[in-house]
Amino acid sequence: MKIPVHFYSYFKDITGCTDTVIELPEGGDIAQLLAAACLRFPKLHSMGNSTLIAVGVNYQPKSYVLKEGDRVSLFPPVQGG
Amino acid sequence: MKIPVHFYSYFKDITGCTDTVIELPEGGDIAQLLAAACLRFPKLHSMGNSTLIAVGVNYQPKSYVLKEGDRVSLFPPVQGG
Amino acid sequence: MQRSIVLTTDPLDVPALVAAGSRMEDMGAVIYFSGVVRRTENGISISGIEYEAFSAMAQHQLNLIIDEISARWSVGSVRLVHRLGWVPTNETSLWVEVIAPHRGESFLACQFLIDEMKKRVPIWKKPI
Amino acid sequence: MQRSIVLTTDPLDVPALVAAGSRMEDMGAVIYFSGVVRRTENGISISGIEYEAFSAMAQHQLNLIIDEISARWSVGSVRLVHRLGWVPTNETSLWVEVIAPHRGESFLACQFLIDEMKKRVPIWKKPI
Repeated sequence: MKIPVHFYSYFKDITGCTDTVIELPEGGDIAQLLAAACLRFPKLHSMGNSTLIAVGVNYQPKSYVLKEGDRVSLFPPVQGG
Repeated sequence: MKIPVHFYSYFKDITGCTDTVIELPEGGDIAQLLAAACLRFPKLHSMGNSTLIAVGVNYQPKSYVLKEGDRVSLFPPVQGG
Repeated sequence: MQRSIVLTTDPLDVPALVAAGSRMEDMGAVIYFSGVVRRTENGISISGIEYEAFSAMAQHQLNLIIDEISARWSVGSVRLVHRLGWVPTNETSLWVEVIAPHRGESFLACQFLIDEMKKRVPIWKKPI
Repeated sequence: MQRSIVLTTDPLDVPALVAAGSRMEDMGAVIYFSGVVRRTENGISISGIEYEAFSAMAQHQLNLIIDEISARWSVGSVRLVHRLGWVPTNETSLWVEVIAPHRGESFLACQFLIDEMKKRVPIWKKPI
């Protein structure tokens, strides 16, 4: 399945793009998607656990099993106000 | 010496007046003034330690020694806002 | 630090008070608090509250509280307006502005001001 | 409970927001909080902050926070406006209104809203 992935804040600078598409086998989870993204964008790896992960408009853990149609967002810690 | 005493809030109802004058010997303190006030206005006695005491615009303890020109105010707990 | 204390029998015009607000450089946090007279007081339905003050002492005690605030926190401005006399339900009896460099200080100072006011500023209310 | 969440690139007109404030029966406490961009960020002089948001998620997460507020406290109204894009120093980036029956609830709910926003609402700032 093809999962669209969007980047926000300085994750756009780290990856050099606002979004990409990552191909995963059926039943793949966010941990697998992150591993694939880090291969494509090695600087993403150094962000480690400070990376926040959303599917649609909700935060999800790395164990979340992705499905066709999911839209993943990866971004650094938030700081509104 | 003659000490003017002012009442606020329901202390005006308890005493039936907004102010009075209490005569004290030189060196008299607030405890003595309160005793004299309670003799004149017996209902004041029942207010006990909930009575707040100011001389001029500052709170003072019962041990405060009064002097000519002091203006005493007696009132119940405050509750602005 | 700027400060302003007003005790008044006039109705409080909150938008006008906000519009006339202190403009300060490099202050990151502004709090306005309004206290409004509720329809019930201790479970009893009321039409308003009559506020009485020993005004000279109230001014002095509020100044002492603001002195303590300026000693404890970095605060740029404190303004307080308390309405006296008859205040009908749903009208504002108290308005406070606190401006500080940071949010934490502004909340602490604003709550300290109101808490201490309720303990020691000679204002009394009579629900009617 | 009334609620309103606005994310906008327009400047915030605080007196107009206050004047358009929720009029509510039997609510004793109204807080307005404004967050203003300071001249310095982490000790470095700046001319403003560029705010970026993942807007759909920000709206959703703010709604979840307000759901939690309404479960925890008796609150009549929560309004939040966050400015996005370029905000020069000394201009307001965040405005919050919380209306509650009592002062304690209004302060707790207002601080909870801002604290949680800073933890989980996807808005980022870039000081320039």
